[in-house]
Amino acid sequence: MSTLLRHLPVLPIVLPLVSGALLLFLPQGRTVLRSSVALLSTIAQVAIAAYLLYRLIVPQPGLLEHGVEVYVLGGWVAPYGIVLVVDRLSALMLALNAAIALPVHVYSLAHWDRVGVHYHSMLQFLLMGLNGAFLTGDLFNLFVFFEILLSASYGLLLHGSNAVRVKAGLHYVAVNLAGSLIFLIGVALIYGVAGTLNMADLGVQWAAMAPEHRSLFEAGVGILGIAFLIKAGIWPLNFWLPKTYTAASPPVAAMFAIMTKVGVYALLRMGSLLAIPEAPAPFAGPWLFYGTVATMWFGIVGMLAARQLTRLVSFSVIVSSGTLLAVIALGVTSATAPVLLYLIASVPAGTAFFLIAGMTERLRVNSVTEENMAPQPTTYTAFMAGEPHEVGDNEYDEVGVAIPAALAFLGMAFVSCTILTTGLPPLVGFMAKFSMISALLGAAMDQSSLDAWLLIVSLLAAGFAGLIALTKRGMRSFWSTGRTTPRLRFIEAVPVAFLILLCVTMTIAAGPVMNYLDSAAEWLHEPNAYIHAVLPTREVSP
Amino acid sequence: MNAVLHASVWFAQLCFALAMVNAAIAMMRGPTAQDRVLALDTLYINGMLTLLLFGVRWTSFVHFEVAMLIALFGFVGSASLAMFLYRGEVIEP
Amino acid sequence: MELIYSLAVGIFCACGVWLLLRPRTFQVILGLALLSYATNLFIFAMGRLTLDRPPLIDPNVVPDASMFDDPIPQALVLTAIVIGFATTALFLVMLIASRGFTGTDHVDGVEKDE
Amino acid sequence: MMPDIPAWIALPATLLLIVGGLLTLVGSIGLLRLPNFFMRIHSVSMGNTLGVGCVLVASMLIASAVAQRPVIHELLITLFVVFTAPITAIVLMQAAIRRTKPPKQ
Amino acid sequence: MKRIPVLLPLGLAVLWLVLTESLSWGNVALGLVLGFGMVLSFQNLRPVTPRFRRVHVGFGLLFKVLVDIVKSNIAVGRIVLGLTHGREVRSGFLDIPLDMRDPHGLAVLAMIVTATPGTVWSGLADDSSVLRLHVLDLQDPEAWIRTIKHRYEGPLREIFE
Amino acid sequence: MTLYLVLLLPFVGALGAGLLRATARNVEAWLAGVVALSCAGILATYYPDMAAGRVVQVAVDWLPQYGLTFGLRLDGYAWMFAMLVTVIGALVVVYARYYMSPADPVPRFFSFLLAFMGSMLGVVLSGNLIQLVMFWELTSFTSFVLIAYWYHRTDARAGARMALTVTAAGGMCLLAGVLMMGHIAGSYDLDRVLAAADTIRAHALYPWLLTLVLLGAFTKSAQFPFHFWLPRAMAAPTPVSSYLHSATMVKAGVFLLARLWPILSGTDLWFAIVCSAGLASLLVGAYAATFQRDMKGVLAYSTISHLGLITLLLGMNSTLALVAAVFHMLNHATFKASLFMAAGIVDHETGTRDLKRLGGLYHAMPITATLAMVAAAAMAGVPLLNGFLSKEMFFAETIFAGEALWLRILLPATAILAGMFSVAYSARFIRQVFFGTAPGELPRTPHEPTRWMLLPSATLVLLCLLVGMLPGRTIGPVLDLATRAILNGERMPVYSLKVWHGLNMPLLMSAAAFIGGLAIHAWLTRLGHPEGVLTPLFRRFDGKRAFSILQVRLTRGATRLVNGISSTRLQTQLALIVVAVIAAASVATLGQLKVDLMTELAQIDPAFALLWVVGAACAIGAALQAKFHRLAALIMVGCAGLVTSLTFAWFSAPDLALTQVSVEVVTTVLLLLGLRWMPKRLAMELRNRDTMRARVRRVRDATLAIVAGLGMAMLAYVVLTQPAGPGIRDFIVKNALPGGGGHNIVNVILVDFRGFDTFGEITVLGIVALTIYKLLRRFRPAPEVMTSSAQKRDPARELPDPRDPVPKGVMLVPAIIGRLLLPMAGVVSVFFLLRGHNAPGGGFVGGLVMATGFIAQYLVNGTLWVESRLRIHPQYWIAGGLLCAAGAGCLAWFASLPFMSAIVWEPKLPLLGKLHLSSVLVFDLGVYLLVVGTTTLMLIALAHQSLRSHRRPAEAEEMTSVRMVR
Ligand code: NA
Ligand code: NA
Repeated sequence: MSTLLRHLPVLPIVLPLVSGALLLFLPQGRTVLRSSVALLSTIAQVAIAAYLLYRLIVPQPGLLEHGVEVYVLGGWVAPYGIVLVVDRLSALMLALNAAIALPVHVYSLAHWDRVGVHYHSMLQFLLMGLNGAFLTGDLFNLFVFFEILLSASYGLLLHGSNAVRVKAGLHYVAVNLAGSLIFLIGVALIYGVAGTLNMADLGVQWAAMAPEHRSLFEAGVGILGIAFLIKAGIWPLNFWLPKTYTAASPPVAAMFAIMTKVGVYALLRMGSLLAIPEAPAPFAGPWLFYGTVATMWFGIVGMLAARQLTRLVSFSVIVSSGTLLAVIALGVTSATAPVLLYLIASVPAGTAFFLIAGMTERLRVNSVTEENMAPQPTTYTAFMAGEPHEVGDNEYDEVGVAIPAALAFLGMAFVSCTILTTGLPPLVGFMAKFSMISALLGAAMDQSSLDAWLLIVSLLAAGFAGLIALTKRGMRSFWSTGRTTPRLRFIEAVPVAFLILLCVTMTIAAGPVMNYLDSAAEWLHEPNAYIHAVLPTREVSP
Repeated sequence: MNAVLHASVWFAQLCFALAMVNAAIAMMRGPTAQDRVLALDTLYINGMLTLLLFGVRWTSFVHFEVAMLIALFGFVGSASLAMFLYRGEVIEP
Repeated sequence: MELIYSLAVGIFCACGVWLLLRPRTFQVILGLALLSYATNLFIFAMGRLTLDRPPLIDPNVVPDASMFDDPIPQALVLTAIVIGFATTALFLVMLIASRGFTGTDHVDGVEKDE
Repeated sequence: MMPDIPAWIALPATLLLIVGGLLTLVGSIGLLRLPNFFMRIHSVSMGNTLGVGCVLVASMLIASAVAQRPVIHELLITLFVVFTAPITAIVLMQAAIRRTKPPKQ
Repeated sequence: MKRIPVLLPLGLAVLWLVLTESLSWGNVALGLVLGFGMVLSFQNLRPVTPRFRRVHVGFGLLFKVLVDIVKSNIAVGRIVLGLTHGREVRSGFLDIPLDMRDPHGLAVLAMIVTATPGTVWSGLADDSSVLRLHVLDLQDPEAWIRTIKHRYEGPLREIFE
Repeated sequence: MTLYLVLLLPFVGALGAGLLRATARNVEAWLAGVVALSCAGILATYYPDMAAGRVVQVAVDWLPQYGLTFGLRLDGYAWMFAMLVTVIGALVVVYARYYMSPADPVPRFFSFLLAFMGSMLGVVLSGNLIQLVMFWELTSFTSFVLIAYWYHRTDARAGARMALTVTAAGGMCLLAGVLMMGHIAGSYDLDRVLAAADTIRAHALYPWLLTLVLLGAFTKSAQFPFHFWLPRAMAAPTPVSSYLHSATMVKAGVFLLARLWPILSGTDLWFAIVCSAGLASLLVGAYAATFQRDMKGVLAYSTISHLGLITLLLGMNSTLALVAAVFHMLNHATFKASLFMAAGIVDHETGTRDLKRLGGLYHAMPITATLAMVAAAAMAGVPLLNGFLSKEMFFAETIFAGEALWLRILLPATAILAGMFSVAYSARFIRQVFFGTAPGELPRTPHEPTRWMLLPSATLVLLCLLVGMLPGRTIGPVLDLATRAILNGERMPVYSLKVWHGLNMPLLMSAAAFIGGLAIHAWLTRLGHPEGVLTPLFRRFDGKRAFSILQVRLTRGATRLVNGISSTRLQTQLALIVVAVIAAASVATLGQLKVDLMTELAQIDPAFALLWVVGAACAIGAALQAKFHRLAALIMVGCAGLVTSLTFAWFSAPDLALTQVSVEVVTTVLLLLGLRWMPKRLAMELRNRDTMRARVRRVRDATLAIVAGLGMAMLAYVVLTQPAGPGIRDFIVKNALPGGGGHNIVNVILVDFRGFDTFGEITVLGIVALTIYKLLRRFRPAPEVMTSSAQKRDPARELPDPRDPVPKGVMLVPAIIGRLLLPMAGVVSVFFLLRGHNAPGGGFVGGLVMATGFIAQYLVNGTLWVESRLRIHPQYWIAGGLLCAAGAGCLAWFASLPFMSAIVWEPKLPLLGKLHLSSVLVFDLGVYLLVVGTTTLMLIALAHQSLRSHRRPAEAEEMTSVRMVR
């Protein structure tokens, strides 16, 4: 049993892949079977992530005994082979991913998984990519997982393709292809200088690097950083984001809420490992901080300008990315744990919001029909295993049975998400914002750092702008006179409720959650432990 | 004797390179699309010959596979271009 | 050789960037193709340039890193080529679809001036 | 580095390489010199046939000498080239005929 | 019940052996398995299979073609380099009546024509009765027709029909 | 622990109320009333503790790392306020039961009301400042939904939104201020902060934090200039107004000012800001109230004025003023709540609240009138009523507040002036509603409401009277313990709560105010009370208008700004990315790189240089031709790929060359398949080329391109001319054969050392293929493409018939040869697959060769012909490939090795000898299968688009039947 447990770190990657591939074998007609297989896989991922978290919180001999587990793929130890590393941060991200994947998955079972083919496979592949990106300890492997999650996201974005999605998709794909090339150039340059791809080893190499190599290495890191920042949605490289997220179908947009955070995660991880003896120039300079603050303000202004709920939420995703990056870029050590809390609070909120947006769309009478067109008769029968049937010519046709108090539910959910997103009391969003500001105030007041003040003001402004924009939007959605009676399905309501309850739970258990995050932050600020776990024989002397 | 052989390899390689330059000029110049396709075909053949020369130059067998692949499927590119020119689409219904 | 090689990378990159910034989808896809050649060549360059040292082991000789070209960039380039191929295909289909939906091949889906 | 190769192999190989190179070069010059497509397509096939043939034989000779055994897999290249060349040639010719007014006989 | 093809699988086995450069039993067996496997799996895509009658004629034909290739290479080379002693090069199309109908025979003829510089296959009538060639140096149309019909078509018909 | 119940009950009640049926009005009311009274009852049990000056505290850790505890702190002041909240809450519940119409969905009302009560209790009882802010924001939110209760009304929505915006903004400021305070004090715990009062006042940031806290308090208490939201909030149902906008929520601001009084007050800044805000509100409110038409409008502005009075008192830095402030908080709550109820009754019974339309109601509803008159008199400060007492104290304080002469004159003068207006509007309120005659017909015939509706109002009026006449017996102890709690027992001032203090200055001021007020009223009555919300004097300061203009401007400005700082153009986005990359690389390298060009010149191979002449020409040619000569550009890019591939071969990378060539071929076919769907270039675009903007953009792009190219070339050159460090390659080279079991190191890396990368890479391929398929299923080509392609087609040629064994004419020979290629390709592909581990090749190249073989079939035979004879099922190949690769990885688990570890099995077979079977080969087989599947899926799905667009329904049917026969 304990030996089997040792393979747990690789399961979040293998499991979705296998189930995604298996789904390709199942005939398209067997909707129930396909959904069950996919759902089982998602549930299993939740269980695995939860178990890993449990082992981190309650250490036991064996797996994750010392708070970190290194899985040596193919038996080739780092830095020669690829390793997966489960530590507090990656386990947290895994859990976050699973926690939003499950509700999104359930939500899409109502209708969305049938507006195009291969939805479940794509979702599983996306999860595989995300899990892999969080787990891997190798820079090039990170690129590969970025590609997996991106290509799955292309597929999901174009799910139920219509003109809007294709137009947005074109930009999204183009920008991300450029981003991938940049990623490659950065990784290549780093390898060319350091001769290694393992992230921990890069930390070691960087610490001991000869001065004449440093600038090249820094250039590589800088280029790589741009690739991460594109993904994280930093201004002015994020114009694709609102468009894309608005165009995507609701469950897909909901899943996308975590995608920007992968870029943030990568920056956090690399920043942590390269922090000794001092961060490379592109990570250390003030430009990153000002860029991220600009991102926050861009998001703020965008929220105020948005006329559509999904667009508004997209901008709030930008704000949250900007916030995360800004706090990280400011380099206030004590703010790391709060910013992680903000991360785990903002993602479920964003997800729930996109799901709600999908349901409130229905309050307006079917407005999307013009985009829909019956697919032409396909000719794939000759080489496909039977033409998969689609139900989704009209995306909003199967609205389903109304549950009682649908509007009340939607309204409460909307309010909860607003509270979460804007960081209003009393939910966890407030705790995050409060603890961030509290930590920043230390820097602001004791070191009289103007940057910290700027960030505090931006944080408060973001909350306020979000409130103004969201109340306007919410009033228009829920309090307008011309809407139809809302009908929603139980299966769509439960995921939203789940996400909100998750946030409520985090609110109530803020203390224990923060304990975990504190230890994660401490771990991040002490990269030697990570390096030592991955490369048992090496250590970086500051 | 090796020196002579070496020189001839060098000479042949230069010939092929020049032939490639010619083909490239033809490709730039056109004037018709079929001329460009022809130039591409020529480039492929010359590329294959260059690879064969690597085999002679470094007496290694590793470039043979590449040359063989060009011989076997190099035509697919130019043939599909030709098909496109001929009937407006590459693959007919 | 290094100089020519670097210039080659630079020229591919420049042409790729130029095309990438053009307004027509087909230009962009060709730009991406050129850029991915440039990137692949660049990755390959990170292993430095060697002649006649393919990373194939002769079983009769004890291998040593100096006997071979650095195989790791080669492996990375292979992965990059494959992924580049996939994404080119995807982008192509995207631009066809965009053309079908919008009626134009402008990258923004609307006819604009250049 | 090239191991020693006996002269009776090196000499014909040298000749073949030079001839092959020249033939190919001449063929490509035809691409530039000949007035229209229908004529240019002929010159290209010089490199396609005898040029390839010469280099292949040279390569076979040297490879056999180095490996101390007959190396014949270059024949496959000949086979494939001869096999596939007509496809491109035929279709390209048809395209040219359809796209241009052919010159008078 | 279709005829199980033998020649092509064997040919493929030979191809395999040449490729792998090994004559071990295992490799031979593998080659045969592959040859038959490939041919049988894609049999539907080859509704027409060649029937070889007098294979030995082929060797003579091969020799003749090799000689013609060398000759025509020289001829075309001269034209390209302008070494035609001032003679104007007249190129043009030429229709040649054919008696051979076997598609494989026609395919081999196409290979020969293509491999010989100076001639390009430029069309075939729908009933395969007329072959149109483009000839680089069309001095004597009758001579070309004779060459094609007797030097190439005749032996090919002997082999394939 | 019962203290928690006080907070918990309202929220539980809110939840319960929300779940009841819409018609359960009585149950709702009972529930809410019981909750309110229970809370009051529980609080009452704490009176002994309060009287003894004890502070009851309970707390649990919530976010202890950041000093956030969830705790309740009940002292005298909190007790007084909590009682106020619960008792008036209970009265409002009774009132609301009869006020709300049967058509109103009451569950929502009572649920929100209880939630508000809970939030308000939270504010009052918080022992932790952060927790206080949390409940503070909750009151904003609950009040927002209560104001917008009738959300179908525009004014309700707008009013609610304005209230929320202003108070929530204030809340943000308060949070910031409290955080700063907490940071200075080292804790958010109220007691600890109180203890650190001197430090806070001495801190350099005191002005900032004071301003922030005051912003919070002023917005909440509707103090000038943030007062404008309160009149707009009158769109709420009257019970809400009487509860929130008189007794409780608006009091939160002054509550907080008093709560923090020991910490923040005592400085000149405090005096300056708080007094001016209070003074301004006092005057503006009183003045504006005089000119309102709406009964509730009068009350709202009067509330602003009275809150200003309280603020002014708090600002005076005197403990005696503090007592007066606390006293007036109570008094105002009672008479104002009662007046709102009266206004609601009038509205309920007559159908209007318009002072111009009302009149003479005294006869129809004498009890209501009497109650309203008493309450209004209290508001005006008539002796023997509670309002008189606190106003006297106020007048007294104004005289002694300042030391400067101008203050000593200004303050009393203003106080009298405000008092006059207060008398004026009170008089007008009563006179115009209950006396005289109504100018016209009222919407409803007025009569006295049910007794239950009068009861709450009557109770409050009774309290006014009791306090007014027996202050020492009734309110005295409460006031004492509240003030004592605020001041923490120290510095308690000496004061007396007597009705008669003798003929003194304050009494004279009162008299002056009274007489002046009546004079103003008389004068205005003669003028007929000017119309308009505010007199012309105040038009310029109309906060409401400013707010709505601001709102519109904000949205418009934000839209403009966001359009200005972002772009919908892909070109701009990509250009920015390029700029960012150049910048990031420059930041690190500018002036740091040493480029030595001279060392390398000797070793240039002319053939290689020529090769790259070709490569560069093709790249540049493609760049120039891609717009107008797409096919030419495509061919040139293909050539550039070939040159790349040859370069790989040149520098010892046969595997790369192999892969690049095979990918190149497939990509060319792919792009060609797409080219067919592109539109014709138009002459119009040629004209566009030469516009100035286009030219500028081209110059910009060319500059970017050249800089990017140069940068990349330089980076490459610098790395190439530096020696490589040891890195990890030595280990890999040494272990490839012994550990990885292969001679081809690159392949060993691909399937073993870094097999996980390959594993991911094939997944990418599979996903992309499926995406392409997904997308193309819904594809609809532009109509003109279909026609133009039909014209391109040779009109003489017919579509090939799938039944013909061989095509006729031109395609005969290509078809025959092409068909032979497939088995050959199969053999070659297996060759590449099997030998890949030891020589150039591998699953990827093998798969591409096989796929190319399939594509060649389509190329020479046409789609229908091929598919009537062969079904490829690419999807299964993809799935199979993925499972095969994953399975190969999982095999290691059976040997207790990590995923992807190579497992070798070497069985000895008769005849064949020893076999070398390895999981690595299985893995490579997976790659092979997947590549075959993806490549064919992509290309064939694309090819099918032609078929779909050409096919007519009849043909389709025929073709289907053909397929069935096969
Ligand atoms: Na290299
Ligand atoms: Na020929």
